[in-house]
Parts: sequence; structure tokens; C-alpha cells
Amino acid sequence: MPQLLPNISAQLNSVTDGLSMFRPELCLGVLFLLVMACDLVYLNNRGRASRMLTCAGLLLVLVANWGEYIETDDNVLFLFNNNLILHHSNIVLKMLIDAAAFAIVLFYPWDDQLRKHGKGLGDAYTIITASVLGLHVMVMSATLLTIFLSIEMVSIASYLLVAYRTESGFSAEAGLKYVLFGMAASAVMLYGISLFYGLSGTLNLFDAGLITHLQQADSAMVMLAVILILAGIGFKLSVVPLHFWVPDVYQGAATPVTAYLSTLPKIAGFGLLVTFLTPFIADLSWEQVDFVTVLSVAGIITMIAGNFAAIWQQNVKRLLAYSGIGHTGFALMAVVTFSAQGIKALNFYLAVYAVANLGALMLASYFANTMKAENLDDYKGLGFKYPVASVCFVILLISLTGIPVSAGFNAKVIVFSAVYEVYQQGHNVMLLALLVTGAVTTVVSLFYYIKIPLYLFLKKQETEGREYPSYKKLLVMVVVLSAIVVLLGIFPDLLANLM
Amino acid sequence: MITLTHYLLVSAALFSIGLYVILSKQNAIQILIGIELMLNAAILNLVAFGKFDKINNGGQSFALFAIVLAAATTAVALAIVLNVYRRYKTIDPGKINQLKD
Amino acid sequence: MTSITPHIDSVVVTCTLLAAGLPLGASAVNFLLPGKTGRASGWLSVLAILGSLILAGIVFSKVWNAGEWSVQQAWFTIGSTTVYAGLLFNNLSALMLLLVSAIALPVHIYSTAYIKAAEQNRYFTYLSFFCFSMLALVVVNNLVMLYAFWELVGFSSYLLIGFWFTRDGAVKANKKAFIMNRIGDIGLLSAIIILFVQYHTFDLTLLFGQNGLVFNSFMRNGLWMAPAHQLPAVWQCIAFGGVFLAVAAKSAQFPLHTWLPDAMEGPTSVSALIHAATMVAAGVFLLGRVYPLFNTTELDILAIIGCFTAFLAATIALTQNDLKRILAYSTISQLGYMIMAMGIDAYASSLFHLVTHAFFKCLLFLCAGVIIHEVQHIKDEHQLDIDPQNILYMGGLRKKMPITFMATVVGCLALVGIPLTSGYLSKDGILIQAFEWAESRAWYYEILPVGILLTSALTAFYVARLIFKVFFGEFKLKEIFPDIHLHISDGSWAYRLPLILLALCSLFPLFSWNPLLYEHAWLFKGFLPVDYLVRENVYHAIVPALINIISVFVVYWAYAVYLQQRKLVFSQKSFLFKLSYHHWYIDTFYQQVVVKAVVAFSQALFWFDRQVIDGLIHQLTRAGKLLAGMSAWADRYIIDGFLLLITQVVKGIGSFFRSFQGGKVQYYLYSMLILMLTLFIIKLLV
Amino acid sequence: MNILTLFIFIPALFGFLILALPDGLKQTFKYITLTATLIQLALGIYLYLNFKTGAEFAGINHEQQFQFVQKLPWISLNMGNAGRMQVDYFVGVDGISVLMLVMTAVVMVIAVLASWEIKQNLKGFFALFLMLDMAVAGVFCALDFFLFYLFYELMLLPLYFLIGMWGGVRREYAAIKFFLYTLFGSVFMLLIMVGLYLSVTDPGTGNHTFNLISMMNPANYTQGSVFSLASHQTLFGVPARVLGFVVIFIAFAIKVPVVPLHTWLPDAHVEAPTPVSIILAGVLLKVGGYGIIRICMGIFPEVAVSGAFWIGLLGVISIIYGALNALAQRDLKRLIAYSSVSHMGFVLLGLASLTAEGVSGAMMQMVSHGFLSSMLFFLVGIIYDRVHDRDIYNFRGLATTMPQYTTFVMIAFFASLGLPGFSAFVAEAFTLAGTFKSDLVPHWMAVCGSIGILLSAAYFLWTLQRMFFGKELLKGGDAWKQALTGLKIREKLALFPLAVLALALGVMPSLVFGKINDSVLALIEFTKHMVR
Repeated sequence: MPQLLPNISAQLNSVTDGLSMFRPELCLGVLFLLVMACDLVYLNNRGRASRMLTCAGLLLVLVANWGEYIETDDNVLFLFNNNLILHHSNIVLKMLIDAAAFAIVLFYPWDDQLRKHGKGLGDAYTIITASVLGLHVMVMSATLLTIFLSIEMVSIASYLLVAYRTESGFSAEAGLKYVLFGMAASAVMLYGISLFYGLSGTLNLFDAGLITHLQQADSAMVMLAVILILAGIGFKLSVVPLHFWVPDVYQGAATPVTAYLSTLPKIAGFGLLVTFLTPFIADLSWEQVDFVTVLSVAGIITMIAGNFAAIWQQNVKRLLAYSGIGHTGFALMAVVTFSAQGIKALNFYLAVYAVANLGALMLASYFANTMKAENLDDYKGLGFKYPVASVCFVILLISLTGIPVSAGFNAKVIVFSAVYEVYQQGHNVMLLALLVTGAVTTVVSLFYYIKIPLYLFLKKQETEGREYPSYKKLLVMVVVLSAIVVLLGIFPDLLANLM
Repeated sequence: MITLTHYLLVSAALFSIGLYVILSKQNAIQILIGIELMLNAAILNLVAFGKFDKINNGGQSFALFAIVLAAATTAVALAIVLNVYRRYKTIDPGKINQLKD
Repeated sequence: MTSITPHIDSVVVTCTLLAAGLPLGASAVNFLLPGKTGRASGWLSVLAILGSLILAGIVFSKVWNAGEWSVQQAWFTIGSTTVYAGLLFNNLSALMLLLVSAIALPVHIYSTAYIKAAEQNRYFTYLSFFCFSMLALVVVNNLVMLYAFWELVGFSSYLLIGFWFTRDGAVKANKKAFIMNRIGDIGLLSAIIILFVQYHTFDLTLLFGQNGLVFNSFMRNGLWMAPAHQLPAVWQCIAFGGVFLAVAAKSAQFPLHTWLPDAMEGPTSVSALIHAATMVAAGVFLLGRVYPLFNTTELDILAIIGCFTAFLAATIALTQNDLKRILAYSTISQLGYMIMAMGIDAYASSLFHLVTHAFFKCLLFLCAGVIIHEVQHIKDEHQLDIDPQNILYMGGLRKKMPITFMATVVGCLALVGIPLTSGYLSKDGILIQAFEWAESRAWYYEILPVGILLTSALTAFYVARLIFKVFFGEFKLKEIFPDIHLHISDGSWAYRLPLILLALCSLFPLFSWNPLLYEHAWLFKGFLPVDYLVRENVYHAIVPALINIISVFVVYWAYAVYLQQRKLVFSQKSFLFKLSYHHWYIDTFYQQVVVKAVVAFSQALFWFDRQVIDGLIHQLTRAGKLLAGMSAWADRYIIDGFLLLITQVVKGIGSFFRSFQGGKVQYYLYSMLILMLTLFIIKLLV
Repeated sequence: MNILTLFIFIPALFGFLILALPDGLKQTFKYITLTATLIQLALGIYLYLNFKTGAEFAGINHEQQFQFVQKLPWISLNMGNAGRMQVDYFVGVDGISVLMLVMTAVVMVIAVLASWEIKQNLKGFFALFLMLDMAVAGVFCALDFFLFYLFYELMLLPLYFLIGMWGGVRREYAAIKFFLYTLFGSVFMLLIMVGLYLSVTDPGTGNHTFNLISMMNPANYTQGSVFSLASHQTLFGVPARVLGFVVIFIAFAIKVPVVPLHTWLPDAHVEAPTPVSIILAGVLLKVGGYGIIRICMGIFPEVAVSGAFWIGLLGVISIIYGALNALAQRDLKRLIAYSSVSHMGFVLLGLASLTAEGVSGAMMQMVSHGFLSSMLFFLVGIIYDRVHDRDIYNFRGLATTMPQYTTFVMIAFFASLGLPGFSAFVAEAFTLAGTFKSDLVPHWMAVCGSIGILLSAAYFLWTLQRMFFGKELLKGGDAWKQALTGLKIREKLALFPLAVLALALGVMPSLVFGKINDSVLALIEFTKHMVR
């Protein structure tokens, strides 16, 4: 105990120092409270006030992040006694999360299913705000504790969101599957963490003794521990073999929730993965677990599984779910490079993916709203009825496939070049295999992505479906997202240079 | 003398039992119990290892966090299970398979 | 303008260009003027070709025996090779220019009457285009242009054969003709490419002129050495093969001759111009152009093929009943003569025969045209279901169409080679030279002259048969359909004038002042090599005599067979009475045997020609179709099937990954665990 | 304003105009499109007339020898330790591309004239049409690989919709097949492109660059990079440069198309509406040939030389296989589609020879085939529009019913089968001459190639005989006879220039050869130089 005393003051200092760089998260915390309060105060407007507050708050957080972005420059900061790490790439991811969260919050009431939810959406905004805080911490976490904490925080929020529509059986089923799978995954991860803690003797990933201790331990045990931890992260990323929940949950959840699930936790998960791997990669003597091979194999299988299985899908959301799995695999490719350029590429890829995926899901929601169209068959001939929406759909799918002129193509090129660059130095065959798989699955992905335009434009409508009022605002949002996709397709440097 | 090895063995056993329960039981609540077992196995590990981490007491504090989070998660899970029961009149996860390929 | 020799003469060049250009102009005008110009288009073409003839005459007068020279203008440059467009003037081109326009004029005039007014516009478009192609073909100075016009000639022939495009026979025939000609064209193209690669030029003078590139190349160690390049020796043979194919296709030589009889589906006037006189002679002309390319073995092959074709076609002609087919086979046979003459080094004789043959065969066709026209008339008038070209329906036309009869007789005599005709001069030249050629070689080379002599005899036979069947006896049609009303005549002046003109040209004075000695013909002299030695030997006396005696006998046989045997009444006629004076000479029975044997043989050969040679081509077609079918099958099932397989594999992989998604969350967890464990174990083991 | 930029983006401009106009004005859309293409044609003619020739304007691997160049910095990405990613908007033409541009402009006008028969959703059709036009023009102008690739891929989407929405019965199948086939090729090309980009540095700035011309100079490759000529790297055990060549070659071979990568073509052609067939056959196939020249042979000349045999072999197989398949077809459009395979085989054969004659012949063949295939597809379209049938066996004696039409058909057929006086003859003859002359491909290939010429005569003549000659006999009887009216003015207006062009190029090949000769010689010299 006596030896702890000087530590305490140092720790307290660290906490107070860290607070200044914790502004966005503090904002989020306050926002969470405000939104909750607001929801309680304005019970009768079905969450409209909360939504506005959330949006404004998120924008504020974004601005705060921007401040951090400028402040940090290229420095790496450890906050709160090395519990959190803050650097350029983290902040970028945080900003991405904020921006995407902003879009999703806007999206919430535009979806018919959610809007008709009996209890209004006030809770949902509270939950989202809390989860964004969790996501921020997840991105920044530098110890096993913060990792677990943040993941659980996000998970609980996600469980709630998935099961939010209590009136729907699908939603409940998805919630059950998600919660069981998620809890199992986190239990596994926690067990891994405990082993890792025992083997390394520290919870801090950036502890000086970490690598040395692990190198002294039994390598099979180390591997087991690492893999169990990776399983926890992989669950958030939906990497094979932890992807099984994805199609069912994406399909069962309300579309905005699907949008949330397919972007935010994934982005944060990648940030976390990179942070977790950094100490191992930074130490050149580390060779107990060959992360390149493990992640490459996972990436390859994920790409194949996601894209190939998507070919069979008829439900649009399910199709997008599988495609999301495929994209995870592709993004893993960028992680595997373990180079600054690779991280840049990863961030850009994630940003572009988020934009396109959000847009696509919004359109799925749009068609579900207006024509009750959920399966491909229901899309027959809608292209002529809703030309703007359908053209936007095509643009977004083009971006998801990675064909020019779209942001997705540029993202793909940048990822490819990052991998190539690393290959040129190390000649690791896994990287080449990743490249080739990436290319093959691109072709395969076209096979199913193109089905949507195929049904929209090429098939003729058989029966006149009942028409519901169209959602102009949603459409405007989609058009904006499509415009971003095209703009980034022509001038990728607008965004990519910020990464 | 109870050594670290004993703790670890007990925890491994708990983990395995939890896993078995998860995979075999046809009741969502029982599965939740299985998950709790697994979590407890991990917590046991953490505490056991925490003995050697005198300076930060990381293990112990982690265990506290884990217990709290497990409780929170379980609460959410139970709520969901309840809701599922309302819709499906069963809580056998094997029978709740409307969403599939 | 660059020239090779100082002889440059702008008048000649202008005249030549105009001579070839006038028909093109006429053709273009006819083509662009829509439909109903009627006879005016015909006269336009006639005028054009008349102009060509006059200009050709001028050119001829200036160029004949005035050495060889050419003019050319850069056409385009490809890589570092410049391809020129140019004219080559020597005896051959001057002669051909004149010949083509001279034959074409009467045919044009004839056609104005022969073709219905409504169809003339189209007809003369094609015909003038043909004249242009043919005239250009004979004067160009390089291989590229030669090839171009060579093929255009074939193309216009295609158009003309299929002129009556609603007749299936005509359309099939023109397709066949074009494709067989295409085979030849491919051969020629290959040969040209080989020559180009070997010598880096297309220029005819540079290649084949005196002391040209071809003279300076030789074989050594299995290599074909040229001044600038070398190729394996086999490519020289392939070049020969290519040229031979081209010649065989165009000049209807064995084995590519079967298109010519079918081509008779075209209008007769077309047959007269194209398939008797000009286009088919292009093969011989080509041989004349590239003559220095061949070595002795290759020449021997030419000679053998020519001789064989001559014999084959003549035997087939013996039993044909279609008037035009007889003439077609006769043409093939005569072309065989020319090819053989080329092969035996009788270059001058070959070209001489080409010219004389052009006139008399054209004449014969035109006569046939008149006859057919009249019979067709009867057919149309009485709605008879007969073939107007079948000679079995004819007979006794001598009185009704005296001019046609006379013209036919002149043509036939020339074809047989009776003295005082042009045919005598040229054909004897070939025969004599054939004997001379064989004399200096091994004994079995004698087969060639003997064969060709035999062919002469056969020629006499079928010619006689034709004349007797058509012009003597009674008009058979009248016997079959007694109530038909006949008004057969020689037709208008547009028919008569060409016949008379051509008949005159088929007599000796046009070619030589001496009706018996071919060496004295100016045309023959024009093509003799500088070092030609006039050899006085026994052949010069024997061969002509032999031919004539044989011919007379054969004609008598024919007479006996075709007139006496069946129509005894006829034998009372004075001319035939004189012949019957010799009746005892020949045992009737013996004649029957010989004739029957010959006829049987001929029919066998015809069967062979139709079934085996043509059959082979049909088989080839069938094989081609089969191959096409197979490749279509492969396309659908193998290549596309492979794609299908890939799709299946992709879908299979997809459904494998999908098979986990059964909707049961515990199964998901189970799969997850198993997969992770598997990966972990693999990782541990590796 | 740079003329090439104008050339590329004029269609896009008009496309936006069409999108902006209300649906009520749909009758004007075709005139707007026609105007766009006519402006493009005028620009094309201006380009052609002002294109300077001479060894100092040969282009190929000398940046300063390109004409009408515009080079603007476009994308500049900071890639950390890998330097900056430099993409320029870099357009320019040399002898190889200028003719392709002119041909494109002509074919586009014809295609618009063929679009008169499109009746539904005109706005979409013409907007996509103009987008496609822009992409094609861009491909032929781009000198930056990234830009090239962008335009190259940009062609796919409009085509997918043009085939899929306005096509025939099996249009969905055809469209998706086309899209997948092409994407399959180009995705792998993307990998190689990225590899090349990382191997090459701009000597001026030191950045990695996508500049195609920099990629042609071995000195610009970084030491030890994957595609460096000197470093002899391998990928999957295959020499990297060979692999790079093969991959890019496959991408373009799919476009050409080369047997056995051709099966998208018959389907796409048959199902596509007439204007799209015209563009497909007239222009898009040429993109393949152009790409092989510009990229495969430009960047990997030494592989092109060592692999000439195989390229030539593929060419010969395409020639004969395509012709045989054409012989077996009974759908007129399919027959013509297969004939395209056969004719484009000559392009490959000529390119494989790497002789001035062969490459010029191949270029000529591309131009010639551009015009002739447009004409052929236009002709098929005419008959299809009238009776909605094009089975060869259902027609007979069309020459009696439609004499003018038959005349044009005969011109197109005979020009296609290589009748002298038409462009295809010069092209095929010199392709074969070049092949024979070449030391890189065996002589027999030239002979086999000539068999293809023979076969083409067979299937065209058979069609003529079966469909146009003989006694008139139509499956649809009098109804068809009524429907099969003579040519309209618009149709004549489209067909006549094509026929004249085919004839003009045949009679005056120097119209083409004059412009390309320096570039072709430079290309040959360049490959020889690289091999040494």
C-alpha cells in the first residue's frame, strides 16, 4: 500500500490532464443525460425533441473531435493513466462514428417500422447516444479493461436497439439471437482476457513488459488467449466464424438499426483491432502468433463466405448483411498490411463503406415504406416508378461493388495499393492471396449487387402494388449520400487526405 | 494449499460446463445461466491472477467491472427473452428460427 | 510519276486509264440511276466499251512490240513499304486489253437484244463493271492490284451468274463459283504474300522482268535464296501451289473446274464473255505474268494437269445434252490446252490459243444464245415444260437460222482445228510443240501429246454431234408437241452483227497471212523469247495432217451415229450422200462398239466428275458444316458449359456457407466453436 | 478549352441536358443526342485534319510527341511512407488513337440514327447512350492508367442497362453475362494497374504515377519493384511481368473478344437493341484491340514479343472458330456477331506479328470492322424492326421485296468478306502479309488466317443465297410483305456514308495508313528496342 501512494497522485494528475483531451466524450456523457432528461420531459412528441437534441449534440461532438484532430496532429497521447490512447487515426474513426451516428439518428423516424413503434423513439436516441460514447471509448481503449468495458457498453446498447420493436416477432427473435450470441462471445472474450492477463501480468496493452512476459509464456496458451480475445472483437466485426448472427439480426432488426449495426460497431471494432495489434506489430521480435496469417486467412474466408453466400439471397437486407460480411473481409486486408498507409486505406475504406451502406439501407427502408418491398421480387419494375431513388441505389451499389466512378472504387484502389506496397517489401504470399481473393470476390459481389438494378429496371412489374406516401426527406438524404459517393469517386483526395 | 493451478482448473471446468450448457440446453434462460458460468470462470481467473498484480490490482478491479456488466447484460437478455416468449410462446432457441436462409 | 523506262508516253497512259475507266463510269452511272432507264443503259455501256475498244486499239498500236515499261504512282505507305498503283505495258497487256474490249463489244451489242429492257439497267451495271475489272486486271503493274482486280473479276462473275436471282439454280451456282474462286484467291493471296516477304516488293516488273528478282533467286541447302531474304524451299512450292490454285479456280482446271458448268445458269451472253473468252482466260494470263516463278517440275505439273483436264472435259462433253454445258466442258478442255501449253514451255502458243479461242468460243456461245433464246420463246409461248437448252429437243435449225448455222459451223471448225480457221493455227502450234517437248524426254512423256491428240479427236466428235443434233434432222420439239407454232429466225441485227463479226475473227486472216503455219502468225511472234529457234521437223507436217484426218473421221462417225442411224431419210441429202460414199470403210458394228465404249466411258467420267470430284467438294462442304456444327456445339456446351460450371461452383460455395444459417442460434454457436477450434488446431499443428 | 476534353465531355453535357429536360419533350431527345454526336463528329474531323504526321509526332512512348495534350493534376493523395499517389487528368492522341476517335465519332452518329426505333423510356436511353459515348471517347484519349481504367469501367454500366432494358427476350442473361465477363477481366487488371503504379515513379516529381507513358520507360521503374524489368520478380512462381501482361491481356481479350473468352458477345449482340449492337461491335471491341496495343504491348513489350506465338495462335483460333460458328448460325444477328469474332481475330494476329504491316493491318481492320459491323448490325436492325424476326430460314427472296436493302446488304457482306476495293481487304491482306513476314509467329498462321477469309465468304454467301435470292417466300406471308417496306431516308442516310467510307478506305487506304504509319513504326521500333 505505501508504494501505491506516489502512484495515486500521479494517477490523479493523469486524470485531470486527460480530461482536456476527453472533451468529445464528456460532451457525449452530458448529451446522454440531456437526451434522457429531454425524453422524460417531452413525453408526448414521440422523441422529436430528443432527436433534434441528439443531432445537435452529435454535431457538437464532431466539432469537438475536429478540435482534437487539429490539436493532436501526429502525436500519440495516452490518457487516464494509459487507459486510453489517442492519435490521428483514432480521432478520424471517432469522427466517422459521429458522422454516421448523426445520419442514423436522422434516419430513425424516417423508417415506417420504427416510426410506428408504440412507445416512440425517445429511448432509442438515449441508447444511441450512450452507445456512441461506448464506441468512442472502444476506439481509444488501450487496456483490456477498457476494451471489455466499451465492448459491453456497445453490446448492451445494440441488444436493446435490435429488440427495440417489441411488437415484432422478427425483432424479438433477432434480439434473442443477438443477445445470446453476443453474450457468449463476450464471455469467451472475457475468458481470453483473463488468460491474457495472467500470461502477461498486465492489463495495459502498451505496457513495456507485455511482450517480454508473453514471450516467456507457453505459446499455445498465448495463442489461445489472443484468439479468444480476437473472437470478441471479431464478433463486432462479423468476421468468419463469428458472423453467423449477422444475416438474421440484420434482417430481423428495424432497418435503421441494421444501418447502425452494419456501420458503427464495425468501424469501432476495426479501430480496436488495430489498437490491440499495435504492440505486437511494433515489437519486431514477436513471433508467437503470426497475426498476418491468422488475419489473412480470416479475411479470405470472410470475403468468400460473405460474398458467395450473398448470391442466394432474396431479401434485400439479408443480401446487404452478407455483403457487409464480405466488406469486413476486404477491410481486414487493409489491417493486415500493418502500415501507416494501410491504416489510412482502412479508414478511407470504412468511411466510404459506411456512406454507401447507410445509403443502401436507407433505400431499402424507402422501398419498404413506399411499396412494402422487402424482397427482390417486390422490386420488380420499381425503377420506372421511383427513378431518383433507383438511380441512387445503382450508384450506391456501384460503390459497394467497387466500380468506377464511385468512392468504393477509389477505396478499393487505395487498399490494393497499400497491400501491394507491403507485399513489395516482404513478399508475403498471404498478401497476394488476399489481393486475388479481393479481386475475385469483387466479381462475385457484382453478381448479387447487380440483381437489385436488375429487378428495379430490367424486370417488368407484374402487379400494381399498393402505393404508400413517399418520404421526401429520406430521399433527399439518399441523394446527398449518393452525391458524396460520386464526388469522392472523382475527387477522393477531398476525404482521403484527412485520413 | 490452494495454488493458482487449482483456481485455473476450477475456472476451466466452469468455462467448459458453461459452454456445454450453452450448446445443449433448450431453454434460453438456461443458456443465460451457461453464459454466466463462463463469465464467472473468467472472473475467477482474473481474481486469481490479480494476486500477482499487486501494484494496480488490475485483476480485482476488472472482476468488479465484469460482475456489474454481466448483471446488466443479463438483465437486458432476460427482457428480450421475455419479449420473445410473448411473441413465440416458447423460449427454446431451436424453435425460434423464423429468420434463416 | 515515276517510270522505269524512258518510254513514258502520256497518250498511252491516258488511253489505258480511259479504256478501263469508261466501263467503270458506265457501270457507276447505271448503278446510281434508279430503275427504269431501260435500253438506254444498255447503249451507254455499249458506247463505253466501244470507246474502250478504240482506245485499246490506240494503246495496242503504240505498245505492241515496243518493249516493256510501266508508270506508277504511290498509292499508300504501310510501314516502310510503299505500295504503288501503276500500269504495266508490254505485249501481253496490250494484247489482252485489245482482246477483252474486242470480245466485249459484240457481246454488249448482243446483250442489248438478249436481255429484257427492264433488267438491262442491272445487267449492264454488272457487265460494265466486269469489263472494267477485266481491263484493269490486264494492265496493272503490281501484285496487290492484280489481286484486287482478280477478285473483282470473280465478284462480277458472281453477280452475273446469279443475275436471275430468283432461280435457285443460278443462286447456288454463283455461290459455288464464288467460293471456288475464293479458294483460288486465297491461293493467290498466299503466293503474293510469300513473294512480298521474299522480295519486299509487289512490282511485277521488278519481280518477273528480265533479270528481275525472281531470276536472281535460287535454291541452296533447302533454302530459297533471294537477294534480300531467304525462306525454306518449301515456301517456293507453296507459292507455286497458291498460284496454281488461283489458275485452276479461275480457268476451271482440275480439280476446281466444276463451277464452270454450273455457271451456265447465268445469261448466255455472260457465259460468252466471261465463261468462255475473258475471265476464264485470266488464269492463263496470270500464268503468263508470273511465268518465271516456276521451275521445271512445277511446269510439268502444270502440263499434266492441263492435259488431264483437257481430256477429262472433252470426254464429258461427248454425252452432254445441255447445249451450254457442252460448250462449258469444251471451254474447260480448251483451257486445259492452254495450261498445258504453258507447262510445256509453249508460252507463245498458249497465249495465241487464248486469243483465238476467245473469239470462236464466244461466237459459239452467242450462237447457242440465239438458239436458246428462240426455243425459250417457244417454251414461253406455249407454256411447255421443257429445258430450252436441251439439244435433244432441237434439230433442223439449219434452214431456219442460216446465219447462226454458218457462224456455229465456223466456230466449230475453229474449235476442231480445221485449216483456214484461227483454231487450226493455234491448236496445231500447241500440239506440235507438245510432241517436240516430249521428244527430248523419257518415253512416258509421250502420253501428253498423245493424250492431247486424242482430246482433239474427242473434240471433233462432240462438236460434230452438237452440230448434227441441233442443225440437222427435224425439229424434235415439233414432233413431240405437234401443235406448236414455230417462228424461228436469226433474230435482230443485234444478234446477227456480233455473230458475223466474231465469225470473221475466227478465221485465219486476222492472225496470219499463211493459213497453215502458226509460226507466221504475228501474235505468236509477239511472244517469242528472243532466242527462239524455229525448228523444222517432221511434226510440223504430220501433226496437222493427222489431226485433220482424224477429225474428218470422227465427224463422220458422229454423222453416222447421230443422223444416219436414226434418220435414214436424211442420208438422201446431197452433202451427206457424199459422206455415205465412204460408208463401207467403217464397219457399223465396230463403230457402235467404239462409240458405245466412248460414250460409256464418257458417262463414267461424268459420273466421276459429279460424284467424286464435285462430291468431294460437297463432302468438304459437309465437313465444313459439320465442323461448324461441332464448334457451335462446343461454344454452347463446352465454353459456355465451363462458365456454367464456374457459376455452379460459385453458387456451391455460396450454399455451403449458407448451409450454416439454419436460424438456430445454438447451432450458430456450435459452428463458431467448431470452426474456431479447427482453426486453432490447424494453427497449432502448422 | 482542350479539344479532346471537349470531345470527351460534350456527350456528358448533352446527357445532363436531357436529364434536365422534362419528359414531355421526349421527341427532342434523339435530336439532342444527334446534335451531340454530330458536334463530336465535327471535332473528330477537325482532329483528323489537324493531326500532324511525321516521325516527330509518332507518340507511343514519347510524351512530348502526343498531340492535343491536356495534363492537369487531379488526384493527389498522401499515402504516408509510400509517397504521394499522383493521378493526372492526362489526355492526348497519337496515330493509334486518333483514328479510333474519328471512327467512334462516326459510329456514334450512326448509332443515334439507329435509335429512332427505340420507343420507350427515351430519356433513360439517350442519357445512358451519351454516358457510354463519353466513356468510350475517354478511353481512347486517356494517357493516364487511372483515367483509362475509370473510363474503361464506366462503359460497363450504361451498356448493362442499355442491353438489359431495351434488349430482346433474354436480355437479362445477356446483360449480366456481359457485365460479369468484362468485370472479371478488369478487376484483375486493376490489381496489375496498382502494381504498376507502385513500381513506377515519375522522373520529374519522384512520386508514384499512373502515367502510361512513364510506365513504358524501364528507367522509371524503382529498383526491386514488382514489375521492374531488371528485378525479375515472380508472383505465384510466374515472372511478374509475364503475369502482368497475361492478366491485362485477358482483360482486353475479353473485350476483343478472343476465343475462348467470347461467349458474352453473341448473347450481348443478339439481345442488344440495334444502336447498342452497333456501338458494341463498332467501338467497344476496338477498345480491346486498342488496349492491347497501348497497354499490353506498350508496357510489356518484351513479353509481347516472347508471347507472340500464343497471341497469334489465339488470333488464328478466333478467326477460324468464329467463322465456323458463324456458319452454323441461323439467327442473322448471331451470325454477324460470330463474324465479328472471326474478324477481330485478324486484329490479334496482326498485332502478334509485331511487324509494320501486321500492326497497320490490324489497325486498319479495327477501323474497317468498326464501319462494316455498324453497317451490318444496322441492316439487321432494319429487318428486325419491320417484322421482328431475323431467322435466316424465315426469309427468302428478299431481293425482290427490298432491292435497295439487298444492295446495301450485298455491299456490306462483300466488303466484310474482304472484297478488294473495300477496307477489309487491305486490312486482312496486310495483316496476313505482316504475319507471314514476322519472325515471331510461324508462317502457317498466315495460311490458317487466309482460311478464315474463305470461310467468311462461305457464310456470307450462304446467307445471301438463302435469305435474299430465290423466289420470294416469307414466313409471315403477306403481312410481312406489307411490313417489309423499302428503306427510309434516315436509314439510307446512315447506310450510305458507311458504304462510302468502307469503299473510300479500300480505294485510298492512305487515309488510314497515312495517319498511323509513324506511330506504328515507332511502336515496332520501340518493341525491338526493348527486347534488345
